[in-house]
Amino acid sequence: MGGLQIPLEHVLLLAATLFSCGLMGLMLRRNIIFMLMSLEVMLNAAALAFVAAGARWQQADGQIIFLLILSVAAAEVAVGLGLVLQIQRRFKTLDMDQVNRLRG
Amino acid sequence: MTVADFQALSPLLVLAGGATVLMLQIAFVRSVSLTAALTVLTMALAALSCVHAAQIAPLQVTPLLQADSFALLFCVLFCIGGAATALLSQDYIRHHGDEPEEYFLLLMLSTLGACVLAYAVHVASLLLGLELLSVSLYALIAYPNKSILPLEAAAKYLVLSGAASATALFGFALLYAATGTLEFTALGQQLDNTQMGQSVLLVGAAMVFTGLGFKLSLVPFHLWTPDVYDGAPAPITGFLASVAKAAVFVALLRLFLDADLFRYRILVEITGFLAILSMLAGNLLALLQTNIKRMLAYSSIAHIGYLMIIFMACITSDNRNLASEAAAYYLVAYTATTIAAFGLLTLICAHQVERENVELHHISGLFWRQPLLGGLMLVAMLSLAGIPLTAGFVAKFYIFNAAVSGHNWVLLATLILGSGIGIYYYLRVVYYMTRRLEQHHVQPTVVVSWHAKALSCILIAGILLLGTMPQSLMAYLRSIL
Amino acid sequence: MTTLWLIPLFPLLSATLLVLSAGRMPRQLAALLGAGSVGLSAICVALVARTYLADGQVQELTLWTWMAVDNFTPRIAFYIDGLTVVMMSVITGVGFLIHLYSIEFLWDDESFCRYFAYMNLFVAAMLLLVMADNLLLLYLGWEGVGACSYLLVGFWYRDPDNGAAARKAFVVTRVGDTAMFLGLLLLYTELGTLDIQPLMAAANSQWQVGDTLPILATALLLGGAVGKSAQLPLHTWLPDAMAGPTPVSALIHAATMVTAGVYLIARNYELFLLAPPTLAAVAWIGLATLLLAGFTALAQHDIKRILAYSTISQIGYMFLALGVGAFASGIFHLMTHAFFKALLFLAAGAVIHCLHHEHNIFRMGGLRRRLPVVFWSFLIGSAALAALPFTSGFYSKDAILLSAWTLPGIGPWLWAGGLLGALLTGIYSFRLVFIVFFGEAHTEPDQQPGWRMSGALIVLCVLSLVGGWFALPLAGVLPDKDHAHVSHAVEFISIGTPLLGLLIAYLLFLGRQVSIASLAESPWGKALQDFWYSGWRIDKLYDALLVQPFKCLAHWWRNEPVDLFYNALVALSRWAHGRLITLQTGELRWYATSLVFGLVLLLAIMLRNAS
Amino acid sequence: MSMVVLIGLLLVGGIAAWQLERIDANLPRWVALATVTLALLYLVSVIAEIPAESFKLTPDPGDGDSWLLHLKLAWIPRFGISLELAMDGLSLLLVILTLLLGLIAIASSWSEIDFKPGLFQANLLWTLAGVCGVFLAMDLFLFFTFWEVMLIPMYLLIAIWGHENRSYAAMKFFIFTQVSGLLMLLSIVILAWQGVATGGELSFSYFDLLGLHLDGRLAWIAMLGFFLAFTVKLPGFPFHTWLPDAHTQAPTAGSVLLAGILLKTGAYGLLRFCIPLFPEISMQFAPVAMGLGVAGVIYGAVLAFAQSDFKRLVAYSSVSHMGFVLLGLYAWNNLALQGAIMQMVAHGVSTAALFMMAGALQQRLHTRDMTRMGGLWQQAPRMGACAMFFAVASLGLPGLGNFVAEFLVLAGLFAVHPGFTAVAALGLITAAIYALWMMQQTFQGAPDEQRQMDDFHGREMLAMVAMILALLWLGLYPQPVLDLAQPVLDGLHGVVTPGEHLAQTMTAGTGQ
Repeated sequence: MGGLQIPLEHVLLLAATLFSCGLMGLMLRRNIIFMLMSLEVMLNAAALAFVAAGARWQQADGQIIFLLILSVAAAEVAVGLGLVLQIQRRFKTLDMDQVNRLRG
Repeated sequence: MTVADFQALSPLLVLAGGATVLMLQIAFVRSVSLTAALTVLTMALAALSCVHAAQIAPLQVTPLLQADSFALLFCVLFCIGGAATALLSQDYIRHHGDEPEEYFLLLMLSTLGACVLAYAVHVASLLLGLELLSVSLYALIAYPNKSILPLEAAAKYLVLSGAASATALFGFALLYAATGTLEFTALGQQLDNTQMGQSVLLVGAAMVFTGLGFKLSLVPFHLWTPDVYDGAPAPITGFLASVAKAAVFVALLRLFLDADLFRYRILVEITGFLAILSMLAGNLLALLQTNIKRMLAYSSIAHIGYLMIIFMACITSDNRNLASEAAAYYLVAYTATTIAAFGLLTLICAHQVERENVELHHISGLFWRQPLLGGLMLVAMLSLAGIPLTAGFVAKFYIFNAAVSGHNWVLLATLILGSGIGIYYYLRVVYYMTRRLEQHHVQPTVVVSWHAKALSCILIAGILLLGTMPQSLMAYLRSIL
Repeated sequence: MTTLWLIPLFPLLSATLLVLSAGRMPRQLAALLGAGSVGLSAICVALVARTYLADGQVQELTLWTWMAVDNFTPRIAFYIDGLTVVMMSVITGVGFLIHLYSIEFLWDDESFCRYFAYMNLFVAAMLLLVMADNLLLLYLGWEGVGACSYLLVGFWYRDPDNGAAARKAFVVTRVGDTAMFLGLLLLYTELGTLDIQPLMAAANSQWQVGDTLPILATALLLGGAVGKSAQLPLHTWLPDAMAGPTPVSALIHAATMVTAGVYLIARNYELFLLAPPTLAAVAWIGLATLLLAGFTALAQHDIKRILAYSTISQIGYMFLALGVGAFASGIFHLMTHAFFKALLFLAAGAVIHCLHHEHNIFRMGGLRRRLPVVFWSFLIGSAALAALPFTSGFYSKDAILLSAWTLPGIGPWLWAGGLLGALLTGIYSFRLVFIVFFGEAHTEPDQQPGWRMSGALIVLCVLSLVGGWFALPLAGVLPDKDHAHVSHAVEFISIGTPLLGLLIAYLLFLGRQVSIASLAESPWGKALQDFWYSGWRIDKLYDALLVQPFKCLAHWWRNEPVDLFYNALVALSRWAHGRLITLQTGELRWYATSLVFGLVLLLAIMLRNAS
Repeated sequence: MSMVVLIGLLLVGGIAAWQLERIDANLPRWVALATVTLALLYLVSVIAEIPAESFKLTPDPGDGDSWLLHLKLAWIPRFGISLELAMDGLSLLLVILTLLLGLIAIASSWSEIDFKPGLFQANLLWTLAGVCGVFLAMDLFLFFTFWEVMLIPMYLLIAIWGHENRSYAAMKFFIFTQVSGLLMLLSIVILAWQGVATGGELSFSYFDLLGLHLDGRLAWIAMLGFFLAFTVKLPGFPFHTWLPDAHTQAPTAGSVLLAGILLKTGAYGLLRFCIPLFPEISMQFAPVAMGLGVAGVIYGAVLAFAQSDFKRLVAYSSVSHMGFVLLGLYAWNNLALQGAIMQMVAHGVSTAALFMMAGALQQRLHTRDMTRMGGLWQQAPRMGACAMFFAVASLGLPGLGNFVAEFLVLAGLFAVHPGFTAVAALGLITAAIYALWMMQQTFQGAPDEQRQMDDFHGREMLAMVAMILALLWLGLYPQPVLDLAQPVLDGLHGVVTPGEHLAQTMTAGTGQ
């Protein structure tokens, strides 16, 4: 291994920060595209945490999960972007506060 | 991989293979009937293959999947649920979507995801199953393109479900960091001798709970439920409420059982806490709903609350078998009932493209116009309300037994309170259905195809049989648990 | 004697037939059935009485066991002794005459059949009451006559006032009946039987004179007697009960039913002898009632109400007799009162019948020549009522007063009170005679009584005159006071008082020597008259104390106060629903936020628990 | 097997009535009539086969084989649940009452129903089947099943064929009974698992659970679960408020069934299950229960007087009368128990008749509001006479069934608790007040000369005369009923310590 050992806690903190950023984005942004991006950030934060944990235990499992998360995120985004297109076409807006027919 | 491994995984393989075949078929021939028939056939085959697989169960195939009777039982249930959804969807999707064939493909994949969840004993398989289920559902929810509501529902579901998945995954990552394993059993064993602080474990557990709780729509993670259920096409709502939820519940139960999380009182108490909140809030929210889909959405929250009692009942280890049996029976009964209820809504909406939701007054006098559908709804409502002679009652009775045997008095009290509130809105549906029709209030006619009729009959018979002759299923459950 | 069961059966059967005919039976047949059945009963009673008088043997007959639970085995069984014979004779004899009279009185009424059905049912119930061998069967008759009284008072149902009077009669007596009901429960619980003869034996063997339990039991029975016999404080129903047809008043509210209380006490006299305080209470209640009713009768305008108050007053005498231990005298007065009061009521009924249903005595007058038969009947009846010498009432009332005198201690006081009552009786009874039959005529009669009415009146006149000479077969059955050694002064005073009353009445109402008008116009006189006229304001008192509070309570509770609780639960659920549903805003960002809130909540619970 | 046939007959008859409506709208009521008659005849034939001396033998409450009929078929072995039916004198009495009142109910709805008559008669028959099941089931799970199943058709009867406010009334009825039913289910399950805890097999059979000892708080919870369920159904104060609404809104036949027999299931449950299963606790609880009974007697009577709706009045009178049942059951001595059973039968008949009367009036006048009646005697003397008869029956006139019942109850109660007896006896006065007030407002008073009204027809008169004769019979010769119930009570006395020893058990209980 050699080189600089980054302590696990630091990486987990970074991941947690990223995750929180994603959550904040989800809570604060109205535009569906930014929400999807925040979602990606969250997923990637989780993936990062897995990689770090895998490194700690000297296992490949973390990286494998990382790959799985990546593909899942890709699939989500694929569907998500499809929805974005449709929303733009049908609602004429991407502001999710406006896309609010279902409630109560 | 040995032959036995393949045999053990045969339901999953059949579904995966079926999906491929379906894709090819769609590429060559576009025919809804054919696609639907193939879907139902595949699922039936998958269900049958479970019997085949049961011969060698239990068998662990790779660290990821465990083929035991528990998993196979739910595979059968999910396949039947999927097949029923496919049957119900046919007319609906023909009128509500442009190119309906892929719908069945997605449904098949979704069912596959649910089955994988039933097999999952590892975080990776859990992740795969969950996401396969969810991503297919995003598309399924958004499938009808004649109305904008499905679109909104899908967008909401996608964003929130994604966030929940991310949360759960982050939680698992923390647990992994603390324990160094992703297998449920090993995870449980390592929990006690971790070197990291206890708070990491707790945060991880809380995040996993949040993620899975969201998928189960437990209070306080339930806000999305009515919107998504309301916007989604009715057959998919049924699938979402029954199969998707059951799959997540099974995975959660498996996680608790395999990792023996019942050791940690706080974790179990959290489930109890969420159960109480769900029972109360779900029933209260459903109380005055006039939109039947939303009402059923809230009621599903309450029902998951009832089901969560199982976790508390599992605290004493000698009660665990009874509790698992109760959970299994409840899921079977609940799936059948939910599919029946949403099936009815599907049939009502099938030919009306404009209709986005079903209000109570839309089913006014249904019992007199369409006795079969009325009967189906009556049975479904009584079963949901837990009236004897229906599946729902025996399920509730099971939970009563498990909880009494486990001395969970507070939960039982809440259960009774919740059921009391529940009667009001379930019976209100019955009341509307049996209202006398006034001449000026003309209701649109509902055309029901022969296979929908047959399915209705089967569902009525099934719910009643589960309620009156539960002994064989009970005996089977007891033998496998 | 196996024919005993025929006695109540005849009227019962007749009543059943009349009910089943549903009013379609021809009048002649209904009349024949109605009066004839009572006549047949009377013949049977006569046969029974002859046997009894001949051998003095108690006759018993058990029809069947009513119910048997553990040792509680009341039977449908009859017990005939001298007391019963007297009562049966009065009921069937006077009853037959009144039925006969009724045929003519109600001939034009549309509900002729219904009337006779009720009347026959009443006679049957009354017979059961007196023939019963156990208190439960007696209670059956007791309530049965109450129900028939209700039906007959409210016979003319179209006028709501009649209905109100009927209800009042039933409910007020029911108050007493409930006390009696509890008395029966107490007796059964303590003594293990309700059969009268074994009960008396058990009481005598288990209880001492003056024990609490017999006092309590007899007090409860007295409650029943007071209610049924219209004594203080439950007398208020009887004047109102005059809303029924006049023959009904004669039969039920003068001759038979109202004296049931007297019969009850006489029947259970051994029990009452064990409870001297109750017996004293009986005497005082009797005295208070007879005075109160006497004063009230002085101020009434309605011919039937005057007679009603006089009935209350006369039953007060019977109670007085019972209270002082002169049980036989009480029953004697019961019989003579049945004769003369039935006579008076029937005569009054004839007046009313001939005067287009006029009740107010001040619109009558001068009927002496126009209705001679009625006049003489009324005169004889009043004389007997006032206990003028050698009428039947004289003998019985005299016996009561002398018995009271002989009682040591309170006796003279009771005697003096009774004497005052006798004076009042003389005044009000002849006030009635003088106002109605003398003076100027205000209303002309449009018809004369027919042979049935006249016949009944004449027979009753004879009975009222000679009834005092009957020797009742009560020796050995009921105890009596020996008053042979009373000084002659006392006897003379007793005889003279009614005559004084007659004189006063003459002076006030006929002789014009003292202007009654000026007396009544004076402020004191007016107030007193109003006070008496209203029956000493007792009705108003009960209305304010009991009736209005009950109605208020019912009105207040009308909309189910208990539901307030359940409605509150519903409101709570709705409120909670309303609060929770506001969270469902449909905003995606808020939903995401809720996810975070949930996570924070779980973390908080977990970390708090861990620390 | 005969009991299964009996219940099955009613169920199948219901299905037949429902389906045969397609052929002819008049057919269902004939089918219903035939079914109930057939069931009655079948029951008679079954009874005839039982040797007469069996009716005199005391059945052992803990052993079904000593009962008149006993049947046990495996059903759900997982929970030790079986299809266990048994009949003793008490069940027999109540089943006969059920079937007879079923006939009355059918007669009372003969010409009333024009909407879906088939399903109406079907629901009627299913309710009867459910009630018969309740009276016969000896497996607690089965009992609960029947208990709930009789509610559904009753709910439908009210909700579909009820009057203007039927939705509210039906819902209230169902929620009250269902919630209390769930509490009972909880108690049943607790009881069964307590059987396991004390070393037995899991079983829901009454015969296995009788005599089981529960300790402390658990026993109280379990007992209260049963008590609430049965008291709600009885209905006892303060759980009665569903009753006036349900009665008012139900169609005539529904009211007849509800008052005549459904209420009796509550009393039956207390007598058969609640008290024998928890003897000590129940006897400790008795003063409270009796207090509720007395409160019900008075409260029901006062509210009955306050009503202007004919059916509501009768409904509140039921509350008052059933208070006597509660008193009788918890006084727990032979007299009081016999009185309670008599009250169940007599009240069933008298109230059914009054509801039939109410239905007949509503059908003719299209109102239940008594302020709009008055003087009806003139137009309908036969109705008036019948109403008068049942009014005086309901106020407890001696010679009629209700009096025997009330007297026995109070006589039994007096030995245990004279204070309660005295207060309850006030109910006799208040009963007179409301019953006579009812007569005044309807049949007496000034008649409306414009009004045209038919009197009772032959069919209605037949039903009325039958009930009049029944009440007279019960009032003058109740011995057959008493004799039928006596052996059962003898058996139960062996299980439950009588009320006289109340104080002793209480001191013993606190001493532990």
